[in-house]
Amino acid sequence: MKLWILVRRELALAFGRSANVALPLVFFLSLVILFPFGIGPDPQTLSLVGPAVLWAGPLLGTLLALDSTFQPDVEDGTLEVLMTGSTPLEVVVLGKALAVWVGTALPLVIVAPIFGMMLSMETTALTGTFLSLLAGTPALALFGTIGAAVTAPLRRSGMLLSVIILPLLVPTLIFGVGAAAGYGDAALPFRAPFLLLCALSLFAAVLAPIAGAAAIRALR
Amino acid sequence: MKLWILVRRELALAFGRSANVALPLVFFLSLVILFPFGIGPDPQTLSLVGPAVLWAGPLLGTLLALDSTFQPDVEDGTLEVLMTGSTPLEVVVLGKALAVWVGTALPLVIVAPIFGMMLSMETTALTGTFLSLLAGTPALALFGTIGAAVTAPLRRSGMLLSVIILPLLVPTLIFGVGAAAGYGDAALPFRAPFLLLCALSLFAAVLAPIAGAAAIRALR
Amino acid sequence: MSNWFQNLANPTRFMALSDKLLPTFALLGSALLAVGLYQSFFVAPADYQQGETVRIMFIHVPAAWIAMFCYALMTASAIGTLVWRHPMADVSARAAAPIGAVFTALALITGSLWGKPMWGTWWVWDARLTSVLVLLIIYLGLIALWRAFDDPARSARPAAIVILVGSINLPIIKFSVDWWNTLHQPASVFRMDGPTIHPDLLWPLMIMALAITFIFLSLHLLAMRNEVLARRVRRLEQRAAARGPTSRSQNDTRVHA
Amino acid sequence: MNMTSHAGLELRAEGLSKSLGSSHLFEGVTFTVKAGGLLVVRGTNGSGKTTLLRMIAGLLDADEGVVQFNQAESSLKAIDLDAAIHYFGHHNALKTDQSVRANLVFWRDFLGGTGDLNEAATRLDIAHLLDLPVAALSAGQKRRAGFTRLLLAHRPVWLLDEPTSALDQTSTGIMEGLVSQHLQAGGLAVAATHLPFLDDQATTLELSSFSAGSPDSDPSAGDGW
Amino acid sequence: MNMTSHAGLELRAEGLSKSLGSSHLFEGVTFTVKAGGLLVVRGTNGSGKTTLLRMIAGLLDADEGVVQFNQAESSLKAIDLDAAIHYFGHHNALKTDQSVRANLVFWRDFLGGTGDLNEAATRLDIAHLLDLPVAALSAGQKRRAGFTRLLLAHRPVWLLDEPTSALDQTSTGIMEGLVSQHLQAGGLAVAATHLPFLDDQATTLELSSFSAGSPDSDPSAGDGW
Ligand code: HEM
Ligand SMILES: Nc1ncnc2c1ncn2[C@@H]1O[C@H](COP(=O)(O)OP(=O)(O)OP(=O)(O)O)[C@@H](O)[C@H]1O
Ligand SMILES: Nc1ncnc2c1ncn2[C@@H]1O[C@H](COP(=O)(O)OP(=O)(O)OP(=O)(O)O)[C@@H](O)[C@H]1O
Ligand SMILES: [Mg+2]
Ligand SMILES: [Mg+2]
Repeated sequence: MKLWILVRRELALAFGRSANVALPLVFFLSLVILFPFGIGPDPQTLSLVGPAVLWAGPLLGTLLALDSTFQPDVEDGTLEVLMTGSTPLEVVVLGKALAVWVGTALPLVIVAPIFGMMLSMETTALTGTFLSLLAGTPALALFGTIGAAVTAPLRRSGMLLSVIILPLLVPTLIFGVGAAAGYGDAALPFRAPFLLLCALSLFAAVLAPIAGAAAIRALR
Repeated sequence: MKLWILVRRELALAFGRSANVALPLVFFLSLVILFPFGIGPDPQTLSLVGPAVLWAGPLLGTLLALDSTFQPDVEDGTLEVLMTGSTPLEVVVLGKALAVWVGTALPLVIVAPIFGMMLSMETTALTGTFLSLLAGTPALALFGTIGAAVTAPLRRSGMLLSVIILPLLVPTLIFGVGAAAGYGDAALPFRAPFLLLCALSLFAAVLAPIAGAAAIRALR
Repeated sequence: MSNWFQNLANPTRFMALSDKLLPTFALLGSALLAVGLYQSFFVAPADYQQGETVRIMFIHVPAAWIAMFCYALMTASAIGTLVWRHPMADVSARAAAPIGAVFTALALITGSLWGKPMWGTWWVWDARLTSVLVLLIIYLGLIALWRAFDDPARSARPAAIVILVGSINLPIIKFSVDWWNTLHQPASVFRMDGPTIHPDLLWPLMIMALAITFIFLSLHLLAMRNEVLARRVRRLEQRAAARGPTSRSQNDTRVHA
Repeated sequence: MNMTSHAGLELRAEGLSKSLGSSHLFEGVTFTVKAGGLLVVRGTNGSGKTTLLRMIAGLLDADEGVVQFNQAESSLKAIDLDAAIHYFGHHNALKTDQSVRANLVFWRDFLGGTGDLNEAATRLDIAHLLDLPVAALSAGQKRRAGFTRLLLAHRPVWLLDEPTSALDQTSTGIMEGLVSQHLQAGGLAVAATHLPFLDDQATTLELSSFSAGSPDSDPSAGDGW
Repeated sequence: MNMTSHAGLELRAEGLSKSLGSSHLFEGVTFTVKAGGLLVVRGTNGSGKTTLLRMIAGLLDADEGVVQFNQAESSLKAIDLDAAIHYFGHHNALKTDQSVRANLVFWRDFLGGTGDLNEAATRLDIAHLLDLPVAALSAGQKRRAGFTRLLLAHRPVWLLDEPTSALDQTSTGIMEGLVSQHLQAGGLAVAATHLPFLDDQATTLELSSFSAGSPDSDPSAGDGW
């Protein structure tokens, strides 16, 4: 219940006072549009890069959102109140991660198939990418939240962030596009990378609250 | 001279802050991982999309840094002092843009050839892409700074900022990839798009300070 | 002329003037539309190459023109905002954006409906098509920008700056077919050496274009009137809130219900 | 959590010491605040008032010493720290782009409070500002809006860091009244401030008098560092 | 810009009015501050003190009225606003992750000042804090560090928004002394505050007495809104 209160607040902050829900859609559109300009209009090539492009959207969106996950709370005193409240910090961290996922990644995942079609992707490829995104983006948001929690208080932490996030992100991305490519392609595996992706997200859901809360407690 | 003071300070801040330098690199690397794993290892296709990916990295990565170009200054009172100072706001905006370019875009351009090799690109293609990036990324940073100035008073504006900036960056991308493809390819032009790219960057260097300063003045 | 401009610049006089203009425009628009639609669907001949699908043109082309015209209008308004700083210029631009977005979407939809029989695909990443899509993004981005500020007075100039900078996309749309070799038709109506389109098709097209222009103008006036009223309501609400601080006590339950 | 359950509440600090970086802030700070009591911490800028409050709130660990919350009747069981404290720091914990109302509703719900928002806002004279974004408020109005949180969820212990900074005289009086009421209802409070604050009811802790001499000159002594 | 060149400086405000959103803050605010003069703006929270200072600084446009800086000898030529003002607002304009020194060096260079950093820091008693990141400073120390900027580059007009908030008594005295010196050197200052501030030298502007009645009820009157 506290979780829900937190998530709702984070979402309200993320969407701003005007509650612009269409924004993720336009964001993704403006991102997808770049690739035909760069790669050229050939549908064959475009459909090949489709899964990667569809993964790039939620990835960029998540990274954009992470920047304002903990840092503002440190600055405006919110974190102090969150820490002296009766709600476990694990719940707070989970709430932040959930909000990043629901508010940023999920809308992008939902509209991804539309943009896949514009990139001439076929139905099987679309389905595969969609499923892999659904399974993998929670891991992006959760791992990202760990990074945000660890680096929020320490201000001089440029490289620290990449050192923390990268090793966690890379397997997610690899299994993600791997599963996307494998769906409906007899020569490539789908089940294995997909299950690994799910496992990563589950693992992240356990790890992130614990690690994130520990990082914040370390502020003391 | 004031410009240099500003740029130096912005760079010091950027390298101290977690998000500005590290996140764009993380994102760029992620893109470079996504594409080979998404497309498959075929060097032919990979090198085809290479220039586009190398352009997408700096282009999108810069967005991650732009988010915190003006907004912190609004919050901590720095902008008030900048605005009451004797230095024209145009210089301030140009300084911010320069710092974004030097602190974020340039490092991405520098690592681009390395990432290009991971995408099986050949030396001529690498050189062409590198040159086009060098000529074109200033335009990215400058147009981006306009967007940042316009959204300065807004919090968590990452997505909105992207939506506003990305359409403005389309011409830069077209000429950039065009020049990259034309280098070392007898059938395609290099000079024309490359010069256009330089022209765009120059034009942006004139436009961005004026437009950005106007946006900041509009805060009154 | 300057008097007319001053009239427009004052909201009250704008309301009075638009009150008279609006019915005229709306009537003209609907009458022309009736004629135009009749002409396009029953009088104009089917194309010997394209068959009946050519009739999509009578919607598609005017919609595409208006999509660009609307942005041009917003650009003019943006200059008004930046130079004369008059709120009515912002009202004009802000009212135009959603209408422009709708016409752009219309051009895209009719275009891709036409594209399926003509090119065999709904969508290609052709320069013109993509630049129209970019125009749509600009419209949507501007709408989002306006909505992100809670005080219209604060969003006016930032939006105007984005409009102006974004206007470089207009020539790109217009000339993309000439600059890049693409699938899309090059200009056949507005070109230096006169129209190349058959007069039997040209006439209905021009009537439709005129009709849709008037409909656009009516919509724009209507939206501007709405915007003026909305800002007045906003002011009244704020004043009421300032006078009766406790009058909102019931609202609390609504928020956390 | 019910008010009356804290009837015999007591906050005890014993031998608190803290160094930050090179500065040895204070040593051996010991005090007890009973239910209904107010401790006003005074001291020059940088003497460690904020540091002390954060230590009491559990936001910072002491180098030495302990902080305890006891129920006087059964001092065996330390009170659950989690739901005992309101920390009102230098920052107001308000999101500037949200309305005052949205901020306060969030805090009330998150802290599990049941206070009446409109009543609380009226008490602090911000009822007419509830629907403004916090960014539009003046400095003093922000401070009052931040303080409203304390009335929305009940906590027996109030830790106030310069609560009346930026406030005009009327508002200062209002806030003093609210703290006074809190004390009468069996709560307790610790406030750090440079301004007069309920001076008739308060016990004063002069932090400067606990300042340690120069830090140990032999770094290898003591804990081995 | 040289100190003596402002000998006959004068700041004049005439008929300043401002509404923000629904609140009609003040109307017809008129005053003149001559070289060597200090105007202390007083008023309840939200009465518009900050708004007024921002208007003088050119950070906000007035609805009506004008602000002018004149050189008394040749009042024909308004002074270049750009290099005339130090605005010291509620925020300290310090980047928390940089050291105090880095912050101050930046401001000195950016504002084209020639002040001696160590001397200025010593005057505000923050010399020992110069190499700490601003984040480590206490509230009062931050305020003093922010104020140091004013000593590093000369500006004839100081606009101070609650300059002594968060300061202890000693520091308040120090800051009053510095402002006093600035006035003696031919500068002028406008300060908004709730606390006593150089009350013997200051002229007081009670902002609440300029508050307008209730705003117009007919929105279509006047400017048409
Ligand atoms: C989604 C797809 C399409 C888009 C976004 C689009 C966009 C546009 C635009 C912006 C114009 C106005 C150009 C100007 O005035 O210079 C235009 C005109 C026109 N379009 Fe399309 N179009 C699309 C598909 C098509 C298709 C499939 C056809 C038929 C083959 C077509 C035929 C025309 C014709 C004949 C004109 C008039 C050209 C002139 O006279 O200037 N369009 N379209
Ligand atoms: N890393 C560090 N190295 C040296 N000194 C430090 C470090 N971090 C904090 N300090 C010092 O610790 C003290 C913290 O004081 P604190 O914020 O508790 O003061 P305060 O009594 O609340 O002051 P104020 O009245 O100004 O709010 C300051 O003197 C600060 O300079
Ligand atoms: N959009 C708005 N709608 C209504 N009122 C507004 C709006 N924006 C600002 N205000 C009001 O304008 C006033 C701004 O006051 P200002 O910050 O100048 O006060 P101040 O005298 O400096 O107060 P303090 O002593 O608290 O610093 C506040 O009363 C605020 O509520
Ligand atoms: Mg303190
Ligand atoms: Mg104020």
